[in-house]
Amino acid sequence: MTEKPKIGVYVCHCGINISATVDVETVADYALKLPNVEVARTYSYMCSDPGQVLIKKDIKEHGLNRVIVASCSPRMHEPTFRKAIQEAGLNPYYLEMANIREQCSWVHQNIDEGTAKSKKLVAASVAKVRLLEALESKEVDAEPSALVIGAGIAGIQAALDIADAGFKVYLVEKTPSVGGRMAQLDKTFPTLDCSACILTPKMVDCASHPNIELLSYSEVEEIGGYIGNFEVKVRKKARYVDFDKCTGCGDCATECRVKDRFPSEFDQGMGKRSAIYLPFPQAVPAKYTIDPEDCLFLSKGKCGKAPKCAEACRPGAINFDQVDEIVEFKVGAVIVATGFDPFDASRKPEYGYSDYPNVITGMEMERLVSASGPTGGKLKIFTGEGEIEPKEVAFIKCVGSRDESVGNVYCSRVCCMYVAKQAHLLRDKLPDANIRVYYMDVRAFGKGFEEFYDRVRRENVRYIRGNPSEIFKRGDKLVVKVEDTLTATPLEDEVDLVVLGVGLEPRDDMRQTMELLRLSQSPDRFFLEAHPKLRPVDTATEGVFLAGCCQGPKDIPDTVAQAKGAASSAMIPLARGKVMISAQVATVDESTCRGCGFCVNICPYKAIELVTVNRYGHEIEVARVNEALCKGCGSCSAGCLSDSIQPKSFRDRQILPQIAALGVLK
Amino acid sequence: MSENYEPNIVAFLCNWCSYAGADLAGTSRVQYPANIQVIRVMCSGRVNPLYVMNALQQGADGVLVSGCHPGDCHYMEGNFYARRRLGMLKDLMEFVGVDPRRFHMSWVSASEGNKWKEVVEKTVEDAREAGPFEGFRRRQIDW
Amino acid sequence: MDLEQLRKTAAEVVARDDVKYLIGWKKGSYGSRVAPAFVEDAASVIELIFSPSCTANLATYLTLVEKTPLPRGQETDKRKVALMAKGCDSRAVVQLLVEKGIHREDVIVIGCPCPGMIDQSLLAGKYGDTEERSEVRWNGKDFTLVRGGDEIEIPRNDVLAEKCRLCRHPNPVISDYLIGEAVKEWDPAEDSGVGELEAKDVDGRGDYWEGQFSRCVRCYSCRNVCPLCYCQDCILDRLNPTWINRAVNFSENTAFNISRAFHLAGRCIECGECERVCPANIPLGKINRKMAREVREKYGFEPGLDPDAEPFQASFKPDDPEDFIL
Amino acid sequence: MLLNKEKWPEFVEKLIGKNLWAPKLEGEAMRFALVAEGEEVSLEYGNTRVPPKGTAFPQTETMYRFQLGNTDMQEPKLEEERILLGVRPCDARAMAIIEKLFRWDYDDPYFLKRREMLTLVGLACNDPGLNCFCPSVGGAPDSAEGLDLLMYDLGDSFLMESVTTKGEALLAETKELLTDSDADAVKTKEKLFADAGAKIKRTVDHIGIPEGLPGLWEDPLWRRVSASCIGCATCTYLCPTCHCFDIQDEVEGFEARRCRMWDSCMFEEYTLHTSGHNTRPTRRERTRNRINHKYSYYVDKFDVIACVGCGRCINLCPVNIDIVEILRQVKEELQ
Repeated sequence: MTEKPKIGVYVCHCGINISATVDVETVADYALKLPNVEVARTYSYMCSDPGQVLIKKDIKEHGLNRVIVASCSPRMHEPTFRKAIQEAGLNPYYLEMANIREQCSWVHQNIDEGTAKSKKLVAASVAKVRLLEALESKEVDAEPSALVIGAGIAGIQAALDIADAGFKVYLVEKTPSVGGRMAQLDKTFPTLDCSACILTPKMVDCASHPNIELLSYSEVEEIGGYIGNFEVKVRKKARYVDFDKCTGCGDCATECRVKDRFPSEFDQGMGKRSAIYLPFPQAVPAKYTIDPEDCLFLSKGKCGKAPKCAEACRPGAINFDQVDEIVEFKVGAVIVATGFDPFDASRKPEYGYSDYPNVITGMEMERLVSASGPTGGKLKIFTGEGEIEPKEVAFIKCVGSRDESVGNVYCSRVCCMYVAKQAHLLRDKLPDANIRVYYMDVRAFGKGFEEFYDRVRRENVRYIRGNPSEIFKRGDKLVVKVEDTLTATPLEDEVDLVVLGVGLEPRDDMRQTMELLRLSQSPDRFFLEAHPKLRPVDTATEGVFLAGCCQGPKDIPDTVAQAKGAASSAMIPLARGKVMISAQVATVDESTCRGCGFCVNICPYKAIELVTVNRYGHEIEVARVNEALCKGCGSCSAGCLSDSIQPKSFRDRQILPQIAALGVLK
Repeated sequence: MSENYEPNIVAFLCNWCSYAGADLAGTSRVQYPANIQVIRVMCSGRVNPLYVMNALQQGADGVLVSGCHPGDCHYMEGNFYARRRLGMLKDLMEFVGVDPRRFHMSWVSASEGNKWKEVVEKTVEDAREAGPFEGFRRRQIDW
Repeated sequence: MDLEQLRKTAAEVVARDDVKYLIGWKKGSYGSRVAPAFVEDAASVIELIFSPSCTANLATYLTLVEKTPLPRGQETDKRKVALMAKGCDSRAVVQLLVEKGIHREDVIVIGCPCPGMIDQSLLAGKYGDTEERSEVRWNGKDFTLVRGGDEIEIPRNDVLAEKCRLCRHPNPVISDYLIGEAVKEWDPAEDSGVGELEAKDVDGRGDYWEGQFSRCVRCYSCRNVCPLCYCQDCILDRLNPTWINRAVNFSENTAFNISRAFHLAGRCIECGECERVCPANIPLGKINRKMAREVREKYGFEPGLDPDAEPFQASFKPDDPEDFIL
Repeated sequence: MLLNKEKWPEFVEKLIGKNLWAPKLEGEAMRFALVAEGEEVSLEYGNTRVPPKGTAFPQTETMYRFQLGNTDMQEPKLEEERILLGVRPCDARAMAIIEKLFRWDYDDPYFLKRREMLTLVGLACNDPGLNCFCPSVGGAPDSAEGLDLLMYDLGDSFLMESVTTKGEALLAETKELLTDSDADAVKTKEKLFADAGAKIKRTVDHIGIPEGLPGLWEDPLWRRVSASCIGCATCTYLCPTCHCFDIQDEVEGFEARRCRMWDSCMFEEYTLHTSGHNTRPTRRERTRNRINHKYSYYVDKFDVIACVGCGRCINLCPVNIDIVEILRQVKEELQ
């Protein structure tokens, strides 16, 4: 039996924020005449301590069981007043707020209009609050482990932090080795540390950490469940090499019949690898992998008389019969650290990247200047006619960034500095070369950035403001056509080498990850964080966090910082061992549900399933909500033809009277 | 039509974008007509299209539903469902003789306080032009 | 239509242990009326007919099964139901499969390719009606009315049901048995009923529908006969919340009809039953067909054709039309 | 008295000011509606689609209004007197039949007040409909029961016979348009309506049915005849003797009214209890009830069959459930 509603209405002056354009006394007098309203008061600041005390006192003295606060937006103070009435012994969900400030007093100047509208908003709240129900928040156990997707520097760092805190981590990497983009870099700006030197120890750590289960050459296939209880399915792709037997000696690759025939992904295609390969010498795990498309035996079914790698492998690790393996486990939190793709320079055809071998990208430059790169760090440039050591070098910045024509309006944040760094490295290697950088702006905002930029300029690297319009060939030179916009001089600059400072783009395969975890994209197409300021590592999916460039372009320190942030956020449910699930979830009236499954189809969280129940001896299917997964959006409800699924606190029977009050009352 | 007819508008706003956008309009002291009264729902996907019909039946002269821009939905897809459902409803209502100026739908993000004002002005103006709703209002029938 | 084949197939089907009964048509109680037949044994198949009078969509009986409480220990009857289905009826079956109203293994579809059905009220209006039984037959191009000793030739378009004039799927889209051969599809006529209304201005349409909906007596025959209105508890009957008051007046009737039409948008398979059964002659088909056309043209979706389709009302496309959004 | 058809428009004109309701063509069907102009009245009809019972027993009727949280009630003002012109004898008989119920254990003020204010002017049937069977259930194409005045269409003129004082008063008011009837007219009338009765082909033999029905409670015939029922209210809402109603509170904002409206025993929720138990859980029980109520319970209580043989339920049943056929089967089972 539900008790008769006894409503208290509290109209806030908010100083003069409300009372200047709303006659709050009139509103309170009006409210007192509405059905079931026992008390109606005004107060200068309802959210203040005395204001709250006023409400609590009335709850006790008048036996109120419903409270309406007519004040600011519920987005502002709903939690405050929920807490207040809870302290007075009421269920916190017996509260309704009438937004008479943001959506009334602040936007209307006429006091009659403001007062009339406030009355209606209060009446609508009365109509609804009478029918609200008490709700209880529930807690469920959380699995004390985490999944980290992507083992670049962000994933590695997040995994190490969580593992160090004592929780189990599943670190899943798509490629055969951890390390990601950072492993490809030569030096890092602005400090010029050797990228490999600072990264490799961490790579080794995450492979050897007792709390980390490294799943390299693996992909996440499916994630179900919810915060605290994600159910994960990972596909470990077949390496065709027995992981335990392989010693990483490399005899197989040396003997491979198609030795060094295939472009090395790690060297941006500038170096070559065999069909069986280790991506790079410091790869972790140091286990060889056969590329099934390149391998003669796997792709054609025949490799001479017998595959030579198998003959060469003394431990007998080669296993052509290996198949993909599915690993399943549960985790309490997920960190997405899937990184980025460098901008594909061929999408700016005017720069001739696809046409001229001496137009290269910044990533290629990284491999070229690296001592472990395809040229051993020597700057040998193939011009089409022959190999030269460039004398005239041009860098072009903002290629694929801040460029609406390719759909990327954002700044990639790292290009200014990596171009400066590469100019500096080039200057070291080619003391006599003429180096210039074409730029739109130089954004040297980070710690030590401006100083580094100054230093590079002092090293006789010329910065010319202009955005080249075209690159073409003239004789054995490349011509960069550009206007120096500071002097308004058109230039046709003849160079030997053009380095395109390509920006960062969301990964090609990010849609897969989005669908796995039901993440959203921001307008720049990177993953959307829950709040740009206050929840930058959270996502709208609870228990899923973002780290690194998958959320937006970042340099290494920012990436590491965000990874550590994500790790610490992810550890909250793991450390608590419990997660709170929302009370405002959908609920099904099984007696009217017709089991059509519309809601199952609609729910973006897979929170609803059809279950078979026994209705007086008949087996029927009805929908059932997993309250832990439900976010209470209510899309299911609006799509339910029999009105059987309803979000608590936003039920049709609570909203329809609100509509009536707003429509009918004058 | 009465000289001083003021249309009565009921609006359904999603909590995350449009309601926040309307709040922002308030914080920015943007001024707009007082004819509009908002019912907050968590997502535009929550808006049962029959609410629109119900609001007209119960005395509204115009109805507005507003949600996040496509792709921005806090619940990922709710606004897509809302768009399909309410698009259908609009066609249906128009076919049975409800002036299309009485129902609008908009995308207003949390940062679009000014767009909210424009949307309100357009909704109120259209409802004003359409005049008091005399279709199937409940009040007119033998109460 | 080969009645021999129909009855032979029916006898075979109902004789099966796993079949509860077959739903088909039999002669009605007067004139050229037909009535639904529930055939439980092979002996009764003799009453089955398939004629131009079989306008009704029997698929509605698939979901009209009443599940009263069973005594403890008693098992539910899980046997299959066989159904005679024309093109439109079979679309209802498909849509029910999509919506899990029925399961494929629970129904046997006896497909009846349909050359077009008559509208009984047109027939009675133009050719009179009798208390004694008569029969309408297909005669190739047109119809023949056999009444008393007379055979009256009736031009097809004189009495062809509107839904059949507009039909795009006369052949069953799903079937386990097909009786006779598929019929040749005809070009659907232009939907002048909808077109004329669209040509009016919005107030003109409002006046038109006010005239129609005012007459509604809320007998709910349109809802009950609809194969896709199969909710256990219709929201229009609901009191908490009350979507629609029980009062019968223009306001509530309009709300009822809008709700009904909206719930059928993207689901209606245009069998025309709602309009056929309406005792107030409200042209409900116009609304349903209008919505069906919008769904087809704007959203590229046609219900009741693919059992694996996602339900229209429970799905979306990122590029759904949004020209109406401010 | 005789009314020459040339004077018919004048006759109608005279009544128009008196809240005159008559059959009007609405869409494809006839329905009783307020007459504003004489030409709207049409007597070219078998029967109206919806019976005129609603004039005394409206489909929706406000009992009183109130405010939420307040015990004050306001009752609506009663409607004014009205004349119903062109009522078919079966429908008039039905009014008399249901009046028995509304006068039964207590006088229902709503029905009786409205009924009192009605003047029913009947029109005897020259040309009964296909599924009419009034003579089988105690009526006739020219039955005067329940009417205040009965008109017989004799071709060029109407023969007007008053039945009650209300009818007499009406004749008195229009006497300048009328002429005295003669023996010829009466003869023509008798001949015409004997012929009309003979046109009726459908019959029900109800002898033994009221007493016999209870014995057929569990008879398989009920499942058979109800199998195709879709559970709509066409048969009951369009029935001139069905008189069930439901009472509802309708709330809008904070205002409310208590009202009663037609209900139908063919609806599932008609006998649904709050507990979830339903005493008539399937269409079998509901169909059985409909027949029993008309042909047994009502006879038991009021000594009259609550069916006037108007044929509406047969004509309009979406699935050809035919009460004549059901009663034939009942009879068969009884023998």
